[in-house]
Amino acid sequence: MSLAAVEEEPRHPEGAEPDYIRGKSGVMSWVLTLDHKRIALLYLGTVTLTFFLGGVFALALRTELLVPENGVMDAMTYNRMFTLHGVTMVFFFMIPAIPGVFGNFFLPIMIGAHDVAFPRLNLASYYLYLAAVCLGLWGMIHGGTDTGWTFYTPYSTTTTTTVLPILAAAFVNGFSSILTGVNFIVTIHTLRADGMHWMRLPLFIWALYGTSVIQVLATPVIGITLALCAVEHFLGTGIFDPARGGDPILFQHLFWFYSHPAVYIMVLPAFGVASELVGAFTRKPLVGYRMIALSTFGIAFVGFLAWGHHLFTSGQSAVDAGVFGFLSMLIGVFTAIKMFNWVGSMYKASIVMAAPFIYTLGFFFLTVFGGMTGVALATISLDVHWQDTYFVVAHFHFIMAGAVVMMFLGALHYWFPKMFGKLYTEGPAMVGAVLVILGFIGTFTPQFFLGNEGMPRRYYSYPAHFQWLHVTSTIFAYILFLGLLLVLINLIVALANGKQAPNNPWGAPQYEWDIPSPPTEHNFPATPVINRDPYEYRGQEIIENAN
Amino acid sequence: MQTDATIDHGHAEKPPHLRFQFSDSARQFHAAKFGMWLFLGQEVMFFSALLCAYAYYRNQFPVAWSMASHRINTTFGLLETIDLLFSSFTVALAIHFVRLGRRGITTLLLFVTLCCGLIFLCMHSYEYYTEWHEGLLPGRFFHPEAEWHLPMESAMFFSCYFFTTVLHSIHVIIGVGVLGVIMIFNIRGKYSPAYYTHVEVGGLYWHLVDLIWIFLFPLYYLVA
Amino acid sequence: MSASADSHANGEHKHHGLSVGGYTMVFLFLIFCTLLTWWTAKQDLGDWNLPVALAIATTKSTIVCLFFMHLWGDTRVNQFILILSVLFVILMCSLTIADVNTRFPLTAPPNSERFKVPANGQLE
Amino acid sequence: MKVGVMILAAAFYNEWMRKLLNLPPQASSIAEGVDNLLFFVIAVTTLVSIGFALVALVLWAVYRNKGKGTVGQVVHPGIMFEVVAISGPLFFFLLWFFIGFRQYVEMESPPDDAMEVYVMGKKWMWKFAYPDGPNAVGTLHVPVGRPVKLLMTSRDVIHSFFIPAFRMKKDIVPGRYSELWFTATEPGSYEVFCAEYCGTGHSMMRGEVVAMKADEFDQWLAQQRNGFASRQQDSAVSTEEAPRTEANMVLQGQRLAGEKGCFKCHSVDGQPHIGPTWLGLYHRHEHLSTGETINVDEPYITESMMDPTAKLVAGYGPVMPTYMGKLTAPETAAIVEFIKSLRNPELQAQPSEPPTYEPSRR
Repeated sequence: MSLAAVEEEPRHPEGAEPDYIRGKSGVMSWVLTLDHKRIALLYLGTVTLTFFLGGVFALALRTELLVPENGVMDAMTYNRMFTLHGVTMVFFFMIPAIPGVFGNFFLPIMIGAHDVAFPRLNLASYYLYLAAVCLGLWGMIHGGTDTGWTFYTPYSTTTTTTVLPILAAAFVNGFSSILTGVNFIVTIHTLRADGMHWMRLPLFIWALYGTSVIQVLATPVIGITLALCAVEHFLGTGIFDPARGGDPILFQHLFWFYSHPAVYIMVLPAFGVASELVGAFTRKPLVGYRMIALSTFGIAFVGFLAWGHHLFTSGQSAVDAGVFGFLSMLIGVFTAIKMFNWVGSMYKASIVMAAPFIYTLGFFFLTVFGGMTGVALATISLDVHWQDTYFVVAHFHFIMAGAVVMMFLGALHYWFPKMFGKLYTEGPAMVGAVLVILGFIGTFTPQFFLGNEGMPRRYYSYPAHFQWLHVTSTIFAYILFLGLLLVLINLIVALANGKQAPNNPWGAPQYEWDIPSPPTEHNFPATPVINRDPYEYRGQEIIENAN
Repeated sequence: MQTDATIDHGHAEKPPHLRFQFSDSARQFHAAKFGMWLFLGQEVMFFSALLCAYAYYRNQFPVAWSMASHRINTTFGLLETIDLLFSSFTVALAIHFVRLGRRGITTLLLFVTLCCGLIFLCMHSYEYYTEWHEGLLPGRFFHPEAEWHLPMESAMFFSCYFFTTVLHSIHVIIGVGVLGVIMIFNIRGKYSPAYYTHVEVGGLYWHLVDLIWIFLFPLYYLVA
Repeated sequence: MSASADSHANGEHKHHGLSVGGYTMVFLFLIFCTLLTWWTAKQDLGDWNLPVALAIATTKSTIVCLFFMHLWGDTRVNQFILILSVLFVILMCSLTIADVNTRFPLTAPPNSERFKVPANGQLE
Repeated sequence: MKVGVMILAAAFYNEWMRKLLNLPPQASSIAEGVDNLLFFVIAVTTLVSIGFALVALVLWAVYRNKGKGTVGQVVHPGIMFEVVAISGPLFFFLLWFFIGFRQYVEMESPPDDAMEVYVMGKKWMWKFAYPDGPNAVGTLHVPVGRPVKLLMTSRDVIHSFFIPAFRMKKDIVPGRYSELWFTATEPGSYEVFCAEYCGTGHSMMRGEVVAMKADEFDQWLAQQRNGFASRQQDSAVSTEEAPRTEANMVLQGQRLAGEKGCFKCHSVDGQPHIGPTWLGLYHRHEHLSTGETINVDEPYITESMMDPTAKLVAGYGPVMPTYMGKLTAPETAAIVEFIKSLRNPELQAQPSEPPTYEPSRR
């Protein structure tokens, strides 16, 4: 991968392999494709759809909460709506979003491979994911369920709503997630190009690695738990039913054994993208590469041991609460290491301002505040007050939704030229980014105050003294939605009319910018050799973006 | 990316089973095996939720656990264990012989393994059948004989028992299917000492099925 | 496991298998262990029944992993996966049980070991 | 020492911070301590996150890209940078953990002399019962200055009893008991929410805690006790689930069973007599003479009193006379309750039954 070689030879001679989009045509070439890049685009389409769907649910919820009682829907509809919002966003958007789209697209390219290790398995995981989405949609059309995305027993085993398809959807989605994880880990281990040592892996790859480990080891637990829940529903096995000797608390343990690490399944890829963006836009090597990489595994490991902090108010003993509370604190430290290194990387940098970097700045704020309120929530005595209030809602929207959405959009803008070979228009993209960030902060900051005051989550109606904060939150939710629409329109316009992108429009140092935009079907004409570190700046010309 | 033909190794004499993304067979073999190990790690976690439920309730209701365990057939459990161990043994030998390129004996060993799997399934079905007659199926089918004086919590035991063993049996069925396909491939001469990835990986999966049963046997059949 | 994988460059796999006799010995040992666990279960060892049964099961499974599954001499990472997943199983079970066992006694289910049956049974 | 100084300083700003952060009044003994920690945690959180954002913005403004081809300077921060990045957060997080843990231990340790109130959550209401009689729906009266311990259980699904002004919350699990204690410090009326999602009426599952001065409370309680007998007929306050009434019904059932001659044929000690023993009868699986198996539940017990030969338990003759017309409905119910109370401890205990419970003394 020496630069000299790149500039001397024409990289893309006439008659060479065509790019992956134009290489083949026809519907079948897409639905049965084994090309990781095309699978990534399939994911992108589906994920955008589910994001939109979850967003519509969210807006409906916010609209209902404008008034204390009896707004636009009844209580049952509201309860179904927040369940579907949660299920859609968590299982169908946030978990597959970044690994499914950008992981699939860039993981092989970044390590110098022609594809993932098991391309057919990769397609299978996409179809499992699609099947899960379809099952979920089918369940929603048949009334949806009202259990909350946490499916707490015994409510979920006694509800009369159609909970089974939704449980099945989460179960199937779990398999998609596991197979993707297996595929990624094997790819990273076995398909790294010559010269790609472990300490040359881009940080995005490290993040995906950590994510995949969690996916493989935690997801089966939720699979079996939800299966038990479903079996209980129609056989009455009673494992979680106190009337038959079971214990609902066991469900919570098993559920959070997955769902707490699942938070890191969602945010670790976002952290990985943040590292890439900081690396590209500061135009200097990242500070603390090793620390960022290692802290990923700190988060992944300790993340497994902190699930009990979701059960502080369930009657947990002080002993167990102490253990879980203590372990929860350590995760915050690992996240803090990353944060210090990212912001530290901006020192004496030469920062290029573009939409992706605006998202990164938003991500910094949301992650620090969201993460530290997480530590606050893990402080046991404070959790007693905040548990199950809007404070929790606001916290996890900041850290989970905030980090993922910021970095999903950041990554989409950043890699857009590479993925589609088109340049987007920077002006509207920046306006969109600012709107999204402000909308996001504005939507959820009032919810912290609501939680302080004691407003419980999942409330359809509420005492009137909470109203002004709800109204504020709703107004900003609409601004957020407008921002997202602007982003969407801008990218669609770019897709249709964007200028042809050069290979490296950002002048970024990472490996993936060396190959043509869009890449050819097999990424590289031959297996490449890597001879430099991932963020080693080589003095590329910045080719100015359009406008 | 640098395009350097000298490091473009292995493409000249590329064997037919080698996929384009791999540079050599060894690495491809390794990837398949590694992937299977990851999948097995996943399987261990899959069963762990049930194990956790088991431990959770056994810890709370030791008496019910012991009484309920006496109602399932230990002799059958023992025979099933030996059956599965033997099938593991034959699979291990099958891999041994496929490495030596002895197709006939490999097929035979795979066939014996398949039979063991089927015998296991038959024995287990018979167990379920008797338990069904005794009213020991969990949930709403749980109607044990009154004179057994089974505590109500023993329902938890049978819930755990059925869920775990049914899940295990599903794995056996999948394993039988996988080994069956591999056996047919082997008869058709797909494998050679140079390429036997499927046999190795399928064998790993089958061993895991055995591995899980090694724990289920004392945990469910031999509660003192 | 290195990226260059140069140790495997010639397409040669390292075989870690035993001989037929070795496999047979392993199999016979496993059968012996099975009968042993069956026999010990019939003895009254008090609280030791479960640990003994688990110890034998662990021995058996370790042997299956090492020899039948060729983990002996396999790559570190394959060994690591198994150890990691078993570690998480242990952590999951122990922390969960630690929770129920340290709770306020009345949070235990009424028939369980920990639920204290009151002396007078009245709500005074 | 440092903690002490910190708490002192925070106390000075207590009211101001509470208003700023939109917290409800501090009406319990632990609320102020919790709030002080909360202010500390939130203040640090806010300062740090805004600090990070500002530093990032300033760095961006200072180190903007100055034109094509310019690159940043390679900076290798010393080991001190990483040490600070690790130990700084760790210090604060552990400090919070230890303070929070100590407060939690306090929250989990009710004093021995706490007054006990039984709380039952069900879809979608709160029921409160005092040990010696009175009970109420939706409103919990407590004395100011005396510790109160709530013993709580649920009838159906998980609920969570949440009093924001007391900074207190505890999940209520069906089939289990949970306890929560507090000492109210300010007279007044405070909101109670159900904080664990429990269905359509979740958001309406609210209640109120009325904290009264101790002497007023004693007066109120005495009044309630006097009025208790008459209030039992009051249909507005359903007493069916109240523990005390239950106990009464059991006693009533025992008396009736003696009067009506049930014990001539049915034992309560497990010995089979002319009829099946009542010990552990409820929810036993009985084999009928027809060969079927039946789960002995309320309908079956009632039916067996009214039409004894309809479903005979195998091994017993059709000798029992019908009690149709000889028992009133409440009497039948009382006897059923008595039979239900004769549960073998080995056998099932319905989770939602009122507590057979002894206050735990620690």
